[in-house]
Amino acid sequence: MPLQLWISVVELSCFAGLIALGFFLVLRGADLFMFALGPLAMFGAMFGAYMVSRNGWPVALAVVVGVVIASGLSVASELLVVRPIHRRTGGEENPSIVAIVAVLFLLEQLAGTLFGRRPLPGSALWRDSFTVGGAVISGQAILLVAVCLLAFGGVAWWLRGSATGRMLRAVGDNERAAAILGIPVAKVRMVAFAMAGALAGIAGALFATKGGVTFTSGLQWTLVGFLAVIVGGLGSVWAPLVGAVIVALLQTWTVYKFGQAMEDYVTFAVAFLFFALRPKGIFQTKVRI
Amino acid sequence: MTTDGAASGVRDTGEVLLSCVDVGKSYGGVRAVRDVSLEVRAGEIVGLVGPNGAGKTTLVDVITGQQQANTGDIRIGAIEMTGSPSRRARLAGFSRTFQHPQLALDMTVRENILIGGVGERFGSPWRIFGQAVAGAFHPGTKALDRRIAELANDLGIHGLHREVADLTLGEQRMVEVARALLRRPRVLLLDEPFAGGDPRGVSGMTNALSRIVEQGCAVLVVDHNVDIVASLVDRLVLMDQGAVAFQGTPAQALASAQMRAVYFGGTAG
Amino acid sequence: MTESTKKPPIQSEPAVPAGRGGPAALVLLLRRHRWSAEVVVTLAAAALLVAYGSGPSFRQDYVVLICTYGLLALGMYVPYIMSGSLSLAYNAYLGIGAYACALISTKAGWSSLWGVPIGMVLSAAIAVLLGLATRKLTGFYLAGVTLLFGVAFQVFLLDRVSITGGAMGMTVARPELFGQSIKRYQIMVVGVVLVWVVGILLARLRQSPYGVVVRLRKDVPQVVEASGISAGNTGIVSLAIGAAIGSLGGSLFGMMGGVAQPESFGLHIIFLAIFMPLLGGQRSPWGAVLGALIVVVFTFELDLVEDTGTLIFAIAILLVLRLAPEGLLGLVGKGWQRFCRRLGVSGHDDRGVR
Amino acid sequence: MSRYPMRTTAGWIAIAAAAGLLLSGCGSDDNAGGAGGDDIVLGMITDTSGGASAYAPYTTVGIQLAVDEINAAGGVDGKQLKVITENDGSDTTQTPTLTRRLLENGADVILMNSGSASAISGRTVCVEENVLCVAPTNLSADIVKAPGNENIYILGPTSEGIGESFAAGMSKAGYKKLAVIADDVPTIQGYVPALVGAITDAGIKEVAQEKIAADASDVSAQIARVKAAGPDVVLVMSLGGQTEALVQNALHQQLPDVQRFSLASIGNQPTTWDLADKGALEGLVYVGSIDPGNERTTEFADKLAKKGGDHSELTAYGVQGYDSVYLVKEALTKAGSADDKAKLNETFQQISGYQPHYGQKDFTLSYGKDKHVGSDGNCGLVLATFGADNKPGDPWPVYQPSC
Repeated sequence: MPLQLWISVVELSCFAGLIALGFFLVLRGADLFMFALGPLAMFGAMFGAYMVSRNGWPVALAVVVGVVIASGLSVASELLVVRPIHRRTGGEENPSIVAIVAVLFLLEQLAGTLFGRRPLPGSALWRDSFTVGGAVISGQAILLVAVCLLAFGGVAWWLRGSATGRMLRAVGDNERAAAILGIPVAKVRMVAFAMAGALAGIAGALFATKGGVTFTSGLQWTLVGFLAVIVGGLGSVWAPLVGAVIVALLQTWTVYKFGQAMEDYVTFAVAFLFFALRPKGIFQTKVRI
Repeated sequence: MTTDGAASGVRDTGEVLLSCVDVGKSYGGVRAVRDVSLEVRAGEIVGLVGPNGAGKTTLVDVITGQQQANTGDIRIGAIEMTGSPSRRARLAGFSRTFQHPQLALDMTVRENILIGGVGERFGSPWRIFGQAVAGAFHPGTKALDRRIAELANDLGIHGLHREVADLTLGEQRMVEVARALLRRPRVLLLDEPFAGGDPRGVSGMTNALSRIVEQGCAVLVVDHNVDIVASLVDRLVLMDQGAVAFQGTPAQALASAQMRAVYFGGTAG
Repeated sequence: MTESTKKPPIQSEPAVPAGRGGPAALVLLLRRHRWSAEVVVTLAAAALLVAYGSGPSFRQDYVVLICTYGLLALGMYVPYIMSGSLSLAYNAYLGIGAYACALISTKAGWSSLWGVPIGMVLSAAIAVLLGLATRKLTGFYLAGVTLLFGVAFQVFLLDRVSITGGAMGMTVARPELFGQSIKRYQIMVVGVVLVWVVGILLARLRQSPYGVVVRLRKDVPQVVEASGISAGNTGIVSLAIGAAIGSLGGSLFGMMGGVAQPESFGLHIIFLAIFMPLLGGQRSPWGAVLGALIVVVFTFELDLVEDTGTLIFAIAILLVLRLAPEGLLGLVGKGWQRFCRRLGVSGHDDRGVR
Repeated sequence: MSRYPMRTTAGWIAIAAAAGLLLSGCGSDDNAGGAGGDDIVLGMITDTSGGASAYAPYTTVGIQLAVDEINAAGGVDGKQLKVITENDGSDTTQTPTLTRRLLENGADVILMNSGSASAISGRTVCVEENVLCVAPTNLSADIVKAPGNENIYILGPTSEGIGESFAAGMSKAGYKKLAVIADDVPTIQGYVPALVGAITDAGIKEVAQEKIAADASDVSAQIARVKAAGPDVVLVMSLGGQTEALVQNALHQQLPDVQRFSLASIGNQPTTWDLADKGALEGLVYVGSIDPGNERTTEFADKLAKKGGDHSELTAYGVQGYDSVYLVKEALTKAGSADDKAKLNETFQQISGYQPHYGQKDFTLSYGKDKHVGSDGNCGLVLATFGADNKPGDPWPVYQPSC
């Protein structure tokens, strides 16, 4: 593969990795697949793009506010939708999925109504680009990689080193047991949602400069992150990133080798194979009791 | 409380319907069940007692096929059950209730009982499909409904069309018993049938049990409360730390040193 | 309040309370003949729908769209509402139904009606294969992988031009029966009848042993297993039934529109499929049909301010999930119970089976 | 029956309520149907939220301009024109229903101002109701392909015409190996075979054909494939916007020496120009329908500018919307009234030699029983180039389509 494609792989890996890290946190902290993270990333990015292009906000301000909004919406959906329904149904899975899908759908439609249904261009924080060996690397890509590594390192440190981080793992493993042990389950869940939302917001804002953002981008982004988690597993904080790299590599290579249409077939085939053969991903969690 | 297993001598002639021989189950290094052997004969009620953590639940799971034993041999009647999934146990004539009643709360009493009697109609994917097609045109539950009504009457269950959510815990346990009895099992396992029940529920359960055994069913009652069980069963099996600590009539058991050791600690006297 | 006063065991059916003859007697009568009442009332509703569709010709499309979405929602009813398997590949099943009719009429030259059974069998077969491969998955993972399948299916429609006609789709020939081509109005009537028949059959299915087993599978799968029934196989059969019903809806839609296009079978179909039964109410298949009716009204009538129809729909979904989890029929049911209580009779049927 | 209890206590009540709702809907619909009997009603399917919303508003402005003009001049036979609209969001499941609803609300003529797929989905209605339908901006010849084309017309030139013009131009410039990059939107994918077919028929070899997901954020893999195929000319087909910019930027970067062609969408969308990197569009040839030398076009542009407001920039979409109304007016005048829909369809087929406000000077539109594409030749097209400032500039000196 040409060097330019490797750069694309790195960018896509970091983006998918950040979304997947969000999934990882909510899965660990609340045992839920927060499918709405993609649309949250979209919402933050669309907000930023809209403010920059229509209202002339400085890019940095738009990005920061976008991230805050994504995080806030994530917490709001936990407080107003997911948790009440989770509680009412005694933690049954299907109602929670439907609630999250409803949030996903609402975010899409809300963004479409507020920011328009046409693609908006993302604005770069770092506009320079560099040519290395015939390939072009944008400053934004470097920023994305840096933020990605920082986020993974930070979350790994936080999970191991802080009290809340350790509680997060306990809650996801067994919410009832954690509650009995006196862990503030509601607070821990909220922290997980807030962090996941913020990660999604950052990912969306940084990645939107590549190809713009539409109100329907969110679902695609969710699926990319979902796949990364499926392939990587939940055994380690870094597992989603490994999964993301594999998925990005495979998708880019497939398009390079066979063209666009194959991408979705291969994507489905990978998910299918992993589910059939290795449903817990490459890095599996230890047995939970 | 003293109870003499008066009828036990007569019932010993019944054929062995449930037998466990040297059953063992361990998780990693922990041996939850160690070489347990027990048998229950037709027309006999056996109590399986022991404190929490004695291995009762694991043994029950192994017998019902929800977990697989590492060693030993389990038979229902003459049929070897070791390693079979739980639905095969049912087809061999084994029924059970659950420690925490497993009922769909938003469905009616009748519906929750009904499933106990239809297992053999759903034997293969094709038969399941056939049931779906048939069910859309004709309910085909006339005979079952009659039997459910009889059972409900016997067990004192009222209001078959109430939602299970509206029942007391005692009533819910009765619904589970009705479900387990609907297809006249050969072996019935009651998992903590008295936990959380009111006194009326206990007497109802006791009456129901005596009727069931009269019909030649083998019953295994699992409970940690020795007092209630002892008044009811022909034989007691006491488990402690995964192994059988004592077997005998309730009177023997209550008088035994093992029972005291297990329940009141080694130092108690 | 003690346990016993809160939940009195209801002993026997009270006679009509003295002095409240009229309405209470009517309630009792209705309750005793609930099944007949259901048949009569739904039949009347179907007749109304046909009457509505007999007006200006756009209403025929309108009614057929209600029927298409109605069948889609009914397709979700058995596997999802009753059995608890959240499989999302319903855009594929709908598409298979429509494309089967298109292919059989354009490539084989047969009447497009043949596409109906072929689509149903094909959809059911795919549902079984997907179900077998994902039988160990539940919840989020099943939802995710079936969603990916839905995406791949849409790409297939766009990409395999030689089979599917690509982006512009394929025409579906006007269906013919005994050499007579079937008119739009007739298709509409057939559509309404189909929804009614499927609705009635599912209402019966729900009460049958199969329905009981499937519904118990959702909450207490171990009981299903302990009763000698394979919970996994039961679930897969329900997926196949649902897929076949969805495909039927797709065929109806394709024959009415005369064309099968990829854009009609996008991911928005999946959202509709999940939400329609919840919106209407889960206790009855008619809830799914009601949900479909609401969706069509939302998309066509509720563009109050430009393009807000779907947004209002999305908000409505969240409100229903949050405030009225039993759906609209559930709300009506609650009102009914209150009405019955005021009359002094229980709204539930408490009689034991005699 | 009592053995068969339905727990859905109130199911049927709700159904009855819903039915009642429907019935009441009946009543209100009848009232809403009262479009004034004295007006001639143009029913327009448009798209303000879906894929075609990028260009449909421009067409709408053109249509409205023509309607206002005609009404100000006394209308058609003393009757005023009136436009009623329905938005299908490019959702083809809705198009037929909405088209019928327009008819129900009194539309005498249908204007299909949405995606090509919508026009195809809606055309069965045109035939069944025997009503005149015109799709002003759609290019796909599939829309008017027999059978089932009796009542629908497009202006053209079609995608085949564009293909022929490209083919002639590329041949003249001496290109041999063509690479095609198209986004996966149905409308665009529908154009691909017609366009590419015309070019390959001219003896130019297609060495690569790549698809781009409409919401793609990365096209490097496709560009790498194109590069590996070694084309000397690249044709980009998209609805414009971010996808087009992404591809043009990458091509400019990776294959700077290869000549690029593109569709009208990029020429008509100023927002896309800003998305492209500085100078990335320079030298790009696109097929447009605007010839700065056509007096009718400049006349139209002036009127549009005078009217002002959103979407009043000069685009081919606006002109085509404008012309479609005048075409309909001509048919109406000939038919004498809008009452006889079948006759209106016939008189539309008698239109001959209409001089539209787009294309080159000699370009005309004519229709007939078997001629549902108006263009009399390809001089409705203009090949133009982009300048270094990322803005459309001079006509392409190498070749211009002729009639």
